[in-house]
Amino acid sequence: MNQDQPTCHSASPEPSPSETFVAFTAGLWKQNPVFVMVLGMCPTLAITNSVRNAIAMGLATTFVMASANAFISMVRKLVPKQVRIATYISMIATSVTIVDYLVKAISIPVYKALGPFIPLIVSNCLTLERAESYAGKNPIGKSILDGLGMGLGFTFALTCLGTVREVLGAGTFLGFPLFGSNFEPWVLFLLPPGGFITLAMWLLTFTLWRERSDKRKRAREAALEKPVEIAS
Amino acid sequence: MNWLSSRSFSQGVHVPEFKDATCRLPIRRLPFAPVLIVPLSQHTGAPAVSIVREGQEVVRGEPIAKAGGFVSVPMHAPATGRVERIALAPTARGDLSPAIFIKPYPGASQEILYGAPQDIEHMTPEQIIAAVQETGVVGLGGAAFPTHVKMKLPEGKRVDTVIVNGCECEPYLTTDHRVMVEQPAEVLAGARIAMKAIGASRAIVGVEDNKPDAIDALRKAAAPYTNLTIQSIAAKYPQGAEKILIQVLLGREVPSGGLPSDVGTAVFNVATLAQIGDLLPRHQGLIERVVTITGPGVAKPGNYLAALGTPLRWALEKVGCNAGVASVILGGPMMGAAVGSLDVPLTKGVTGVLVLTSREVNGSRKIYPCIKCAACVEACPMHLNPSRLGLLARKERYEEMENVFHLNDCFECGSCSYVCPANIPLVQYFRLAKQMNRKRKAIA
Amino acid sequence: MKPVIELRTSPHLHAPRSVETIMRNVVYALLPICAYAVWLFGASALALLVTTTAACVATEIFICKMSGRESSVGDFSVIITGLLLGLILPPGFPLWMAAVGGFIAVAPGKMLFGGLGFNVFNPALVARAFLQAAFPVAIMGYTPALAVHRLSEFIPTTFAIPLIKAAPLAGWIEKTRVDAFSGATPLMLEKFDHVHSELWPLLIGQRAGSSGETPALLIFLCGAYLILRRFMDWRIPAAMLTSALVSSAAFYFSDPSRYPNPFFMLLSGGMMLGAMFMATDPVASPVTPLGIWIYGSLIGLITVLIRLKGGLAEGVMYAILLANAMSPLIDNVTQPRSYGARGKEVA
Amino acid sequence: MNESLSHIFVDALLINNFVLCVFLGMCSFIGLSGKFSTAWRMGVSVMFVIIVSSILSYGTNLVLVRFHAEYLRIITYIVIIAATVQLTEMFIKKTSPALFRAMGVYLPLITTNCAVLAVPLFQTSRNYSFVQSVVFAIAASGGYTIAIVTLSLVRERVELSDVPSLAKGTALTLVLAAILSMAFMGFAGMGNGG
Amino acid sequence: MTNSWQMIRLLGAVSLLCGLLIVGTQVNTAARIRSNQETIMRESVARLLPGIEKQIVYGIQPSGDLIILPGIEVSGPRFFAGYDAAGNFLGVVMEASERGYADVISAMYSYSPDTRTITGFQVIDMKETPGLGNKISSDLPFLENFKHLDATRPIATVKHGAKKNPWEIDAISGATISSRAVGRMLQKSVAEVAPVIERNLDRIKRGQ
Ligand SMILES: Cc1cc2nc3c(=O)[nH]c(=O)nc-3n(C[C@H](O)[C@H](O)[C@H](O)COP(=O)(O)O)c2cc1C
Ligand SMILES: Cc1cc2nc3c(=O)[nH]c(=O)nc-3n(C[C@H](O)[C@H](O)[C@H](O)COP(=O)(O)O)c2cc1C
Ligand SMILES: Cc1cc2nc3c(=O)[nH]c(=O)nc-3n(C[C@H](O)[C@H](O)[C@H](O)COP(=O)(O)O)c2cc1C
Ligand SMILES: Cc1cc2nc3c(=O)[nH]c(=O)nc-3n(C[C@H](O)[C@H](O)[C@H](O)CO)c2cc1C
Ligand code: SF4
Ligand code: SF4
Ligand code: SF4
Ligand code: SF4
Ligand code: FES
Repeated sequence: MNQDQPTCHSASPEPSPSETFVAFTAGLWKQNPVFVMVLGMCPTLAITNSVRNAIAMGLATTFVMASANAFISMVRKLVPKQVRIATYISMIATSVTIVDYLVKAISIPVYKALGPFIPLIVSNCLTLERAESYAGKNPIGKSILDGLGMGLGFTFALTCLGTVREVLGAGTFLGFPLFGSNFEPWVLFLLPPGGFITLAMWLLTFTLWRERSDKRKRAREAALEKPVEIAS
Repeated sequence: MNWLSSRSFSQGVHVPEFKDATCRLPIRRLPFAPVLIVPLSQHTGAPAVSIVREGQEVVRGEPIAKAGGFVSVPMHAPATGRVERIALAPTARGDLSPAIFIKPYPGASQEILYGAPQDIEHMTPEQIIAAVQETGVVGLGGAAFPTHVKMKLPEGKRVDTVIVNGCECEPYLTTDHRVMVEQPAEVLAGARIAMKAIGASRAIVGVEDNKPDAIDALRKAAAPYTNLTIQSIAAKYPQGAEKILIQVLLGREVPSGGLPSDVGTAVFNVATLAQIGDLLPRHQGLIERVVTITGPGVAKPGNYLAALGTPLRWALEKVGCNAGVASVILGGPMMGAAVGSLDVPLTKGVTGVLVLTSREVNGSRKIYPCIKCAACVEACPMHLNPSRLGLLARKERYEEMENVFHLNDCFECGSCSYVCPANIPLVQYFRLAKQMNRKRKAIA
Repeated sequence: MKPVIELRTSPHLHAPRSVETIMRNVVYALLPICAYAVWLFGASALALLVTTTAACVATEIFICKMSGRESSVGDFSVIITGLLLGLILPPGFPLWMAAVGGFIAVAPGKMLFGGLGFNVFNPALVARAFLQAAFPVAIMGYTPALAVHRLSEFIPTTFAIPLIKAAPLAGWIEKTRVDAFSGATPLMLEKFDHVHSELWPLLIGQRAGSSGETPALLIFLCGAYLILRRFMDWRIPAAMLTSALVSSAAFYFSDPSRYPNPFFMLLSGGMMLGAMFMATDPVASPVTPLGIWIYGSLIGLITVLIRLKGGLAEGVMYAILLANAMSPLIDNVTQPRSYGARGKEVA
Repeated sequence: MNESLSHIFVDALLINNFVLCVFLGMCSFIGLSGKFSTAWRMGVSVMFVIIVSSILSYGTNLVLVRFHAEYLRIITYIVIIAATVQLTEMFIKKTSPALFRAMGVYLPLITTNCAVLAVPLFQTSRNYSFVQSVVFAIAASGGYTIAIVTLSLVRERVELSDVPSLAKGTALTLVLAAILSMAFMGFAGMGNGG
Repeated sequence: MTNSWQMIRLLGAVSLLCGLLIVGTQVNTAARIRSNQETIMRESVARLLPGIEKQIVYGIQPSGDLIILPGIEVSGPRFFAGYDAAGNFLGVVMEASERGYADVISAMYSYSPDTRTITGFQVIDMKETPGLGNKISSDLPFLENFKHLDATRPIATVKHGAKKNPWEIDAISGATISSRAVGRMLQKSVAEVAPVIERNLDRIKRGQ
């Protein structure tokens, strides 16, 4: 992949080897693929009009990422530079095909609900991004953890969106009615614009939250600095 | 209103004229001020070079400075008197520039003793151009560009038509109007001199139809000449801008960044030609000009023949200023600049002095964001998009303004600012943008 | 004489009109329509107009305060938004939903972009599109004009409890004793049941519809006032109505049994209100002369296509929003050729 | 379904617009719509790659079906797309360096654009004929281009406004996309109403 | 040279690995997937024809003749015939689809050749608007239409509350377009398939 591409959402510095745990947690929160890196937008918007589908999609993606990361990490030392992307893509496509069949075998209704978005995990930029920037450089254990972490972070984000959309749009959560049958649903949230709006709201919330915590952190640092100044 | 036969252009604005206060008053002479301040740079181009010493006596019409190059003109003494000093004097732009201070002798006859008749019929175009330079005449329409430079065509250019600009589309001003009414013969004589110098075969005088007496006077004077046409055109601002006038009269469009000579024409203001027609046969220098002094703040508005160098404060005292003067503007209300000091002199380029009271100036208008009403786009005579230019200027995207939206074609006529309901200071933005672009280019 | 001199830059003259004047006059032009709407549809229409306007104004004040800006309510534009939003909703629309709409119009529809002049889309229509997608059933609950108890009684849906489904309208409509009212607007009747409407009731607004969209003649006259006083660009309604007329005439003459009379197209639905007051929102329309014609024609054409070929009975709102979205493009490709430009054009 | 070509066209272009209604190619729609110059180049590149890879996938699918190897669809389609992108890149680089400088950066991004993979997948699952597939590819990629170009111009206009700092960035882009997508709801049911 | 040879070998190995994995999955899940699909179909049919114990899938050939299909994977013009435990013919279940408001609606419905009525209706797949169009699968009054829908006359959809005749469908208010689509799909499908069934009714009743 081209290094100077316009939307290079490259991740923050790699976690150091001693912090294997970080490989897992980063994706959940600090480098959340949806809220922070803004990757994998298509399923995020398309498959979140119910919590059930959101979770299913998230787990399918998690599986692909963990297994693709595992394959790639295994062969990373053998693959010459020229065919790196081709190899990665084949491996991801393999994982996806496997998931495709597995979901079909588990539940046809879920498979129908996810529509074309399972095969499309192949071209989900998140998958390739992690393959390139993490699994291609790290040992297998950590790569799997990274895939799992990122995948679960993705699942978490999808669930966040799915919850808002399902609760407001249908008045239910995971299919259970929350407000009784007289609730007036806001159909909009189940429709395409609702996807955009919900994601915008979540991003705004995150920006607000981050700004607040930044401010608090700065305040704390300032408070810490003062006594040092006095001492010197 | 014979709107069928009247020519005009498609954009522009109809601005209230305010010309009634002065347009019927004959030109009167303003007395000499105790001190006349003659700046060495009253024109576009290189400043003139002083040829007098402090304390020297000068006679009215005597050259006191010589041209500082080809794009420059000499200066002549506006009055008989003594050169008091040569020092820095404030200018209308707000900075200081060297000027010759002359103290007129109160008792002198003030006769013009300089000059000798010359036979224009037998002069070559080169001789005429040289003679025009010696008169010190520059564009009296406001730009003060040396007239002889305009007459000297670049290699390979040909001009077939001289256009005489008698539009005077700025509100309040009636200088050109009075000149046309009172000196039609001089205007036409000047036009014929210009034709000869340039080698043009005809001249068209464009006059807006709100000056029927001027049209009559010129038509009468032009009767003997077949190659002089007086064309009445429907009044609209800014018809007097030369690019627009050329389009209205000839249907030709001066290319962006080009000159009138690119489309075979040259444009002269009526007052400029009247001075040439008057001074050239006598080989004299330009020492005074007609200035409209008007506005709600003036007690005796009118057109005054003022010696060049008359300080503004003195001129205003002579015409009487009402209380509550808030702003004094050199030129018309649409393009003129407010002055910061009343000590600046009236120079060759000053067409009028407009005095506004606090009633016009105050109640300063609230600025709203652009509501994209398109009024400015409808108004811009250059077919620019002032709305977009204004938005870009707010974001300091000056380069884009120049490269994509033709900023440099804007001649700052103010039509857009005039109509803008959001009161956005568009022209001010555009001036700033041009300045920033020049600065950026100078650094690069 | 020592005058205090003020240094200002040219031009020193200014045309008398300001943004505030324009907006205030648009409000004046809307008031007769509002009054007529109240007469046609009664107390509920009044409550609706008050609610939308109050919600819009309150949202604007709130956001100005939050962001520490000077309140911009004084420019009257938000009142136009509020009144128009009320006029384009069905008279019995639940007030709580209308309030949500007022918030949507001003918060994401206008202030998010920086307030007056910066929004890309017509705020009132953004709100209506939101409401139509969020509450498609409620927004199709039309009631007849001139119902008997309209001035003394509210339409029951008006006071629906927030977040709770509104009661059905059928009972109330029966009580109003308007003969054979089916709960459908003339456009719906035409489209879904092929029932044609008379033109005269359309002209004077005695039909079902959004509270302020029905009196085509009155709307035209109010718009004409703004046009004559040059507060509004006549070219947009001219282009929009002409293109709607021409394109629907093309359909009509291809198959008169299937497609409605072109004049029906002009007088029904929100065509007149859209043409006179909503497509003309200067903020969301192009500024170039050619662009304005293209923009207006595009709205007329899309409206007719949606009405005759689409799944919905009415298309003015979507047509205007789509044209709003296209207006930056239209503006860019129709930059006027500047005086003296040599073939070089704006990219 | 034996859908008519015009219906396939209008459906993929407007009614079920790939970007605004089906949510495909979202990352580039959000990430590359900041500038018109970028957006239309991306749009043209995507159109080209989608049309070529749709044709190639149609042929490949015939072979896969013939040998009952449908399980290789995903992997072959993505390889076709990656190869098309690679070849296009090499071809442009050779024939027009100027065009390559303008378009070069966008080409690699297309491989990870869901919209590109979706076209062959959809045409297969809907059993489109060859002509139907091509029309579908043109309309779907045209719909992508319309959406990204429109959004880019709207965003360029919003650049000139005083957007509150809090709302700047992706959230604002999403709100614009939401309004666009609401406006596109007007096309719903086009061609089969009344 | 050796370099590219190595590369080719590597790519070959990768492809082999991928291929093996995919084929492995496919082989292991195929049976499961088929049985899943069959279950779904069978459940749908059972819901439309209560009491069904045995079903036969008939394919309609271009000539108009019937053949018995081996299973549900074979698509194309077809219908299901259902029988109770005693082997008595219960009716047929047919598939139909039509463009609705948002996209194609596909559905199954049961038909009784003896009375020439439609006796049940079930949506299989649709993308209609939640809360409006998607009521065609859940709205009880609407589904009531299909308990006894006369198919001897052209089926017509009428506005909500305007149903007067047994061959009319009372539309869902606010979702007229989706309701119409249902009417159209039934009308088209009955017109196409009913004559074929009629001609072969004896054979179907016998279950051959
Ligand atoms: C640098 C410069 C060079 C010019 N050269 C010529 C010239 O060669 N011939 C000419 O007719 N006018 C020339 N002009 C004058 C312009 O055409 C124009 O008349 C002058 O700028 C005043 O016009 P305005 O009052 O409309 O601004 C020149 C002006 C400038 C600033
Ligand atoms: C907006 C604008 C308005 C102008 N109006 C007049 C006018 O009314 N009368 C006039 O003589 N010159 C007017 N000018 C200046 C002319 O463009 C031109 O410079 C002048 O006629 C040339 O004659 P001069 O060099 O003899 O002054 C105007 C220029 C501009 C940019
Ligand atoms: C957002 C939205 C979604 C809609 N979805 C459907 C739908 O899924 N099915 C349908 O028949 N009508 C739908 N409609 C409404 C139709 O366009 C049309 O207005 C309605 O079918 C008319 O029915 P009525 O005459 O019973 O009121 C929708 C309208 C909107 C605004
Ligand atoms: C002629 C005219 C029409 C207008 N139409 C609308 C409108 O349809 N919707 C709206 O919200 N504001 C309208 N406004 C008010 C104002 O332009 C609008 O609130 C801005 O879009 C806010 O930036 C209109 C203003 C004028 C002058
Ligand atoms: S793989 Fe990710 S980090 Fe690397 S260049 Fe591509 S987008 Fe940037
Ligand atoms: S000042 Fe410039 S932009 Fe404005 S109207 Fe005049 S020429 Fe056009
Ligand atoms: S006149 Fe003023 S408000 Fe109107 S478009 Fe121009 S700049 Fe904007
Ligand atoms: S698809 Fe991935 S690589 Fe392409 S623009 Fe989106 S984030 Fe970037
Ligand atoms: S997930 Fe579809 S383009 Fe990124």
